[in-house]
Amino acid sequence: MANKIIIDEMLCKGCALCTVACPQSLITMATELNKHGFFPAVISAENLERCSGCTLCALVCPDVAIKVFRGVKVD
Amino acid sequence: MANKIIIDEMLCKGCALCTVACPQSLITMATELNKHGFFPAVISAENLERCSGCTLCALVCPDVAIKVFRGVKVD
Amino acid sequence: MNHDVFIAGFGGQGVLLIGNLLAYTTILEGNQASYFPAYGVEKRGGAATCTIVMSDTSVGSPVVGAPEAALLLNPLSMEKYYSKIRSGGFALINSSLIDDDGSSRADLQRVLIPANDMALEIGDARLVNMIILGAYVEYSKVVSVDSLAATLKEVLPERNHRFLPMNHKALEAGALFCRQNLAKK
Amino acid sequence: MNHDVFIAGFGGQGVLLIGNLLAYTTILEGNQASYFPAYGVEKRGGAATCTIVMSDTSVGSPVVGAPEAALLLNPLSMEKYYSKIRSGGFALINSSLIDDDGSSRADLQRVLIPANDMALEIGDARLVNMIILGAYVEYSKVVSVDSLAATLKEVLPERNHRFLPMNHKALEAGALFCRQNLAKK
Amino acid sequence: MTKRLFVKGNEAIAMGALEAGCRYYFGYPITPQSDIPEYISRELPKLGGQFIQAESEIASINMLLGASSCGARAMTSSSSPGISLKQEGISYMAGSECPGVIVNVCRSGPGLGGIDASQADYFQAVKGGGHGGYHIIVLAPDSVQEMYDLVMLAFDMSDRYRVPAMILADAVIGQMKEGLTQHRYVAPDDLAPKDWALIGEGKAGEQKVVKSLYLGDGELEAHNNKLHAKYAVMQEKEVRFEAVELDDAELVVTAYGSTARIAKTAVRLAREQGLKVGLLRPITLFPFPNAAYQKYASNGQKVLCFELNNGQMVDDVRLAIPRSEVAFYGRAPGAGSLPTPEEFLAQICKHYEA
Amino acid sequence: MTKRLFVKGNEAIAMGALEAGCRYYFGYPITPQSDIPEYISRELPKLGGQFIQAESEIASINMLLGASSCGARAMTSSSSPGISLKQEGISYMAGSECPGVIVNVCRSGPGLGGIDASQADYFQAVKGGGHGGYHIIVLAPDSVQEMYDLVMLAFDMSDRYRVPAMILADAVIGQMKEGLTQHRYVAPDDLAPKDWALIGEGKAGEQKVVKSLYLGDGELEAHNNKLHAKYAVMQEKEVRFEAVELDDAELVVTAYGSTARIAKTAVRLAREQGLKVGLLRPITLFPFPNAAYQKYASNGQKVLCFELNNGQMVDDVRLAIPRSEVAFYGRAPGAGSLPTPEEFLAQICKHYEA
Amino acid sequence: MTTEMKQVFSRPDSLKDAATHFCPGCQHGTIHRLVAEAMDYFGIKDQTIGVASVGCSVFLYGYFDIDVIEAPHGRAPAVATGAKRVHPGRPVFTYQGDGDLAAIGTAEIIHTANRGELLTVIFANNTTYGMTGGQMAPTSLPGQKTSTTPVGRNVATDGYPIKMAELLSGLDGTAYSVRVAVDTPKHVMQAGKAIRKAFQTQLDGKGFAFVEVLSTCPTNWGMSPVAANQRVADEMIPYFPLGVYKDATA
Amino acid sequence: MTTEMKQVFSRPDSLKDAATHFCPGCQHGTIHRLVAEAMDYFGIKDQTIGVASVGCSVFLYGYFDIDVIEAPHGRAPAVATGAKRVHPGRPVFTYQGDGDLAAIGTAEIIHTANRGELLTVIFANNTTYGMTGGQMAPTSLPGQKTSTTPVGRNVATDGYPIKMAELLSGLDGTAYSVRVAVDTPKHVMQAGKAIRKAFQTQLDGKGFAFVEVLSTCPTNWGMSPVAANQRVADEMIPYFPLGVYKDATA
Ligand SMILES: Cc1ncc(C[n+]2csc(CCOP(=O)(O)OP(=O)(O)O)c2C)c(N)n1
Ligand SMILES: Cc1ncc(C[n+]2csc(CCOP(=O)(O)OP(=O)(O)O)c2C)c(N)n1
Ligand code: SF4
Ligand code: SF4
Ligand code: SF4
Ligand code: SF4
Ligand code: SF4
Ligand code: SF4
Ligand SMILES: [Mg+2]
Ligand SMILES: [Mg+2]
Repeated sequence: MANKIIIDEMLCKGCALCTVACPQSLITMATELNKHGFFPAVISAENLERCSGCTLCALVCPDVAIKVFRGVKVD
Repeated sequence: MANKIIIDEMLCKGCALCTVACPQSLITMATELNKHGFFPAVISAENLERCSGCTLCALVCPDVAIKVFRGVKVD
Repeated sequence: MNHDVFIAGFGGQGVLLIGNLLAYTTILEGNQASYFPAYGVEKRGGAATCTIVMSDTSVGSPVVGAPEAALLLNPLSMEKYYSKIRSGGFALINSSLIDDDGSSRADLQRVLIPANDMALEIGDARLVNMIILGAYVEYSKVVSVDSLAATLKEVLPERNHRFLPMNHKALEAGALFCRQNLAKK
Repeated sequence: MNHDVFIAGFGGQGVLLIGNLLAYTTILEGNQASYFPAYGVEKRGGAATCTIVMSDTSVGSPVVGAPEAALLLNPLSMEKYYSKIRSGGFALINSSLIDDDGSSRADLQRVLIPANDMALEIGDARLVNMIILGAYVEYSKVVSVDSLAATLKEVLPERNHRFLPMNHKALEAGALFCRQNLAKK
Repeated sequence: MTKRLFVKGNEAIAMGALEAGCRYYFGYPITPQSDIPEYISRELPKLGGQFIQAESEIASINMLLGASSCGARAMTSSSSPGISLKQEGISYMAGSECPGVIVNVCRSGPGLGGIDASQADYFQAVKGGGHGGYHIIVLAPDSVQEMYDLVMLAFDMSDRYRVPAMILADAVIGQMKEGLTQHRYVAPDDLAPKDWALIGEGKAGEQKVVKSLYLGDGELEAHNNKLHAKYAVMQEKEVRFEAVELDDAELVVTAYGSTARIAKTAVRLAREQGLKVGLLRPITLFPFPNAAYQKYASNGQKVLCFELNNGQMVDDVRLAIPRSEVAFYGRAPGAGSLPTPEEFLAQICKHYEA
Repeated sequence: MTKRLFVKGNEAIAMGALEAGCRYYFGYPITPQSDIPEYISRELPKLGGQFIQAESEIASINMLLGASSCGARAMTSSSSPGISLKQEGISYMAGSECPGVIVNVCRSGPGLGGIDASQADYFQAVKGGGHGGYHIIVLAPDSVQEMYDLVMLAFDMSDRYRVPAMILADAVIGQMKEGLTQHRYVAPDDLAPKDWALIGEGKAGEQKVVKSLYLGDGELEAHNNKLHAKYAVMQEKEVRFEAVELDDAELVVTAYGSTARIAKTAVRLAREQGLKVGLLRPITLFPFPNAAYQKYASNGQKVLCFELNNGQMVDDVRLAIPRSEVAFYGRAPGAGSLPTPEEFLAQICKHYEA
Repeated sequence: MTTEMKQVFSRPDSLKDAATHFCPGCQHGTIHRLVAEAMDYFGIKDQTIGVASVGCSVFLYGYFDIDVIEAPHGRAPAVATGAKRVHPGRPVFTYQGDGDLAAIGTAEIIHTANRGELLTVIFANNTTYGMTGGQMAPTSLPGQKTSTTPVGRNVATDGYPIKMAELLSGLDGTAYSVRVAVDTPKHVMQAGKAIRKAFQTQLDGKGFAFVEVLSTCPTNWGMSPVAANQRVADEMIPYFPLGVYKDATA
Repeated sequence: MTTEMKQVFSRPDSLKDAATHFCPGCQHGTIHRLVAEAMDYFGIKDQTIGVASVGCSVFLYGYFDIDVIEAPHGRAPAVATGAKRVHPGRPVFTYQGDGDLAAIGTAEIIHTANRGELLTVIFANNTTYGMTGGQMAPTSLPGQKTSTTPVGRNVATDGYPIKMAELLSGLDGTAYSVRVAVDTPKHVMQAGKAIRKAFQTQLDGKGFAFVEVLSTCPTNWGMSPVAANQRVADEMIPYFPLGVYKDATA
């Protein structure tokens, strides 16, 4: 069941705290500046696959730039 | 050997704290107002005889109105 | 009607009390009055003075340079303030405590009143201030002894009403003494 | 001699540094100069602007309403300040980042300089500001490129002196570019 | 409540404030105004209000800022040194357009000085002792009755303009007792509801913010111009003064507060001597009664300004009537330095002849 | 030390103070003056002096009172809101005849306002923002060089008269950089030894007391009159101003500090247009250069006063020359509201024609 | 059988949908979020009054969707006292920095706590004056280099870092005093709980509630956000131990 | 063999030969004497700088034969700090009342102690504002009637009596913090020792020294001096326990 995070590039200031917080180190920093002149955090498609939705990254994000979703079974 | 205290009537404000402090209750309050309009503390001649010179009265006097003397043998 | 009086004594002589009583009574009689106390950093002991200004129109200055009348209750007040009294004015001197008979000024009406002795006669040393006040209103006629007594009744708490008669007596004694001694001259 | 120049870019482009360098060099050459930075509550990020006023007699106002010259390093500065330049004045536009060629104003001398590209050519993206400054002094002649380089040597700590040659190169590249492009017209 | 009472000026302020609906008081003891907190600590709880003896004058003024921001009628009082400490807070209130009443029962300074009456805080009150070039409403009672009446006016003006209001009294007016006729407070019907304030049980939709910080380009300038526009309106509509025998006066005496009381007797005495002398007594020190001076003292009259300081209000008088001859007589405040009617009369005669 | 430096106005103040022998500094951070404590915290220890970052502006001014009472040259600095908090302390220093230098690098208010340059604290500085009707010396530098020079003068004047001295600057003069020529401080030889102060290793016989409390009859009045007598002497001897092209000027522009700098360019531009315009720049705001205005602006000249506020110094100009026509043009301070030379020039032309 | 996405972490309602002016990695942002989550938790967003102090957190009104009063530097507790006395029914909190609360505001915080005012105080301790450019704060650590302690804080002349959570716990009016950090997810969760409890304490009328949150100032510390965050664990927590210093709410 | 008289109790040198303005039984007088005795003991009368606060003890210079600076209300510790930094070689003490030190002067005393300034602070705690006529002080006891707490101090709204000796002992800069009384000869002797030690602490450069002395205000308590003295034992000491709260001088 797929979990995921969405990083709002416009809110991200590139502090990298989330990269440290992620137990699986799934988050990395972009090499392109965003409109505000920051290198935002990004998560690759394959890393996203492995995201457990644990929210640890979001918890430490000072700019509330990360949304976390968890896949739940419904039948 | 005689000990004694001298109460400075001009400094005394008649608070009576010394009367309480004296272990032998040797000090009393005058019935005549002094120049400042207070009833000063006094010690009678006979009471003075019994003064031990313990300085307790002087210690509690807020107005430093009491001097204490002790008789010391010299030969 | 425009009157002003300066009252001075030492703390405990009830100077401020009669000042209040005089001013308030004046007001209750429908006139204007101001009461201005002198107060010190130490709100205790020492000298007590106040100025009362009374008028049937309106009170201007609550302070007066040369008072029309002065009630002097102790020697210190006599020393400090006697000279300040307006020429042609009135001085009430508590001769029980003040030796100076004020003869240095011929330009004043003077009454030497042995207030402390009179008070003891009436039966309470604390009545000195009432005797003085009675004497003053007899001189100034600004209010009557009876209305002073009435005010006293109003301001005194019930439990102290037993003192009223004595106070009334003191006011009248003061008034009487003043009448006689003013008459003399 | 009376000159003023307004420099604007975003933090990190070294705007304040060349402002300081220009003013200080002017002073070292025996003239007067004032340097006035705009600063915000947040002392960080965002836009960076400063005004330098130079004179051989005395500097009056350190602030200028319509600057004689403006060095615009990023698009935002172009938007905000291009219109403010004094008619007949001079605009240096960093065409590497700014698309607008400023043709909207015929009353100005304009030089479009691809400062970022030139900087990379010389070998360090951070040289943009030096290229711009070189171009400006070429235009204004207020100080020489060499004395700018000399000042730089004085203010830079020893350990950074290895960067001096590159900076000097950048200043000259800017000057050269400006000379050629002013000549064109 | 028509019976005449006999009370201290300080008590009259407290009574007037409570009658005007003041339900929050924050203060710190200081002579000669401590009767105010003492009276209010007795009476306000009975009315369900809150009395706080704060840890300092600074805390008091800031509690006032907080309470007023919530739409309540609130007051603080102090005397000169304490008022100096409130200057930052007053500036914040002015900048935040936060109403509120501040009482200064002046004592003599500078520094610790003494506890006698003084008028040496005039500049501080009317020019703005705090930073930023704001103004506050300043009312100067000269009797116990006015202490009662003007504190009500202060609340109304302060709420109307969202400008803090100060009662500028002194030890004479605060400590003296006179007759007082109480009367019910009636709110002026032009007072708008305080929809700018943090009222009620929560924000109804839009957010309420009380602040003085303006960082956007031009915002603070516009804000300041708005404040000064309000001052101009007050100058139009709110000026109050007392005119005593001015119509035929050749010498116009001017004074406020306690010195005005002394001057009144001096003027009466001068009239008794047949001198054409009158008194112009500003009741609002800010806004200042410029027009009144122009009316009564710019056609050849001489002006004589009395103050219990080394010369402050006299500047505003001179600015109001630059072409008139304005003389000044003052006493520096302090123990034993209260001027007398006789003293003022002598000055009147001197300048009348001259 | 003749080499020309290129420094911030704030740094120049710090350098000038240390050169003048200031060895004790007490301050609290606030924009736009924090460069001053930052510079001094670096340099003063090297000179064996003491730098204290106090817990507040109030603690700072009182540490200054303590240090100055001991005969030392000491300084504090802040900006508008912080200066408001110092008013009680300044009043105490004035009342205690305690010298000392206070720097106000003004920012815009009221309240928190903003951090841009402002001249809206003029009244507070020159009229006495604290209680008690005292005055302090107020010097208004208009360049980085003057920041350095005037702080030395401030120490000398303050010591000479035992009157606190304030440097009234603003964010423009404090934040701008210019050339600075340092020079050795030379103490004026008329400075008396501070035998009133708690100097040395103990009291030599008689007791030294620094206080502002005067309770005896007439004492405080006499003390206040003594203070005002000193102010009169300063008015005689210490006034400083700059006159730019005033001799033939028909329009006299007047401004101080940062607005004077802007006005200088405007006046130059006006002269280039052939207008007979000059500038009168007060350097001492207290004592105020009344005589200069009478000399240059009371014979038919028009006066135009520029300020970065809604009108304050203009009052003193009008009081100095009541019969002259004095116009005012000001901008309320705030972000993006700094006037430009072009703007002032337009006003000059307008009033020149009129 | 399908799986659907459920959002498990989202922006709290009480927080406006706006980017902050805080520097990258500044934990004022984290603390703001936790305060907003507490207001969401109790559903008091529309009742709550926030009192902003002067510091980098001065723009409270820009980020929280609540009524706000802006207090002079250090005086937020006094302003909040005035507001709370007028509206005893509305939750009131102050948000203050260490310069604001532990230096100029010392008298106000101590007496407000001592009066047991029903307030919640959020204290962001970042060991420096952030807004004014990194001067020494009362909480700066021994030896810490700041713009006014160029060679490091010298306790002999500059004094010792003040421990507010401990100091205030000594006052009878304080019902709850705690110190937390937001450097790790675990600490963030604990901090969230503490802030909730501090509001609960007020809502229950138990007394004055104080939460000291250790926070970073990467800009003025001259560190990367990650390094700054590490400093919290390595230097701050050892000097400012986390924990509950007083809990009289039971 | 004869006997001759030796004076065993006399007026200390450091005290001027003047009657005080204090009310009858006011223990400011006793405390003044003890401070004078301490200066005599160390022979520092000619070096010492006294900083007077605003309260009934404002006339320090009238009673002590030493140099004096008069500080604004509550600011004596800041004034003393300025003086001490200029004259590190001179003993400096402040003498402050409870309104002065524990209310308006809270920030100054706390930060002065926290800086470990080499000062001696004498704190006369008489649970009221004596000079201004008996208003509530931060130290007024629960239920105590004062002119601003007509029905008695209500801790719920007026807060709790502050215990300064305890509070200051929590600061690292404080070397010595003690509470004494002068209601009995024994306590007077102990108080004398404590004040001496507080000066010793300064002279030895050990740090900040604080002596809280429980004192009477018969006038504003509306009691006879003897009854007031009794209140110290019956009500004050139980709430403000005597003793040494910190001694880091060893
Ligand atoms: C009376 C006053 N003094 C000083 C200042 C300047 N000032 C603004 S914010 C601040 C302190 C900021 O530090 P802190 O409270 O720790 O908040 P932070 O920015 O670190 O979050 C100061 C001193 C002011 N605005 N008002
Ligand atoms: C700024 C300021 N606020 C208030 C006062 C008024 N005031 C004088 S003494 C005093 C307090 C006296 O109480 P305390 O400090 O306990 O000394 P005590 O008289 O009881 O010995 C106050 C509030 C003042 N002088 N200055
Ligand atoms: S939710 Fe957990 S696993 Fe997924 S990115 Fe964030 S921290 Fe890593
Ligand atoms: S923590 Fe937030 S702001 Fe920092 S990098 Fe990650 S997403 Fe961006
Ligand atoms: S010295 Fe001792 S015995 Fe003598 S009177 Fe005093 S207390 Fe009594
Ligand atoms: S204690 Fe002193 S002042 Fe009091 S009565 Fe005895 S002698 Fe007099
Ligand atoms: S300066 Fe420090 S506290 Fe302020 S926003 Fe930046 S990082 Fe945060
Ligand atoms: S009022 Fe109280 S404290 Fe002051 S002198 Fe009198 S008894 Fe002592
Ligand atoms: Mg901080
Ligand atoms: Mg006390």
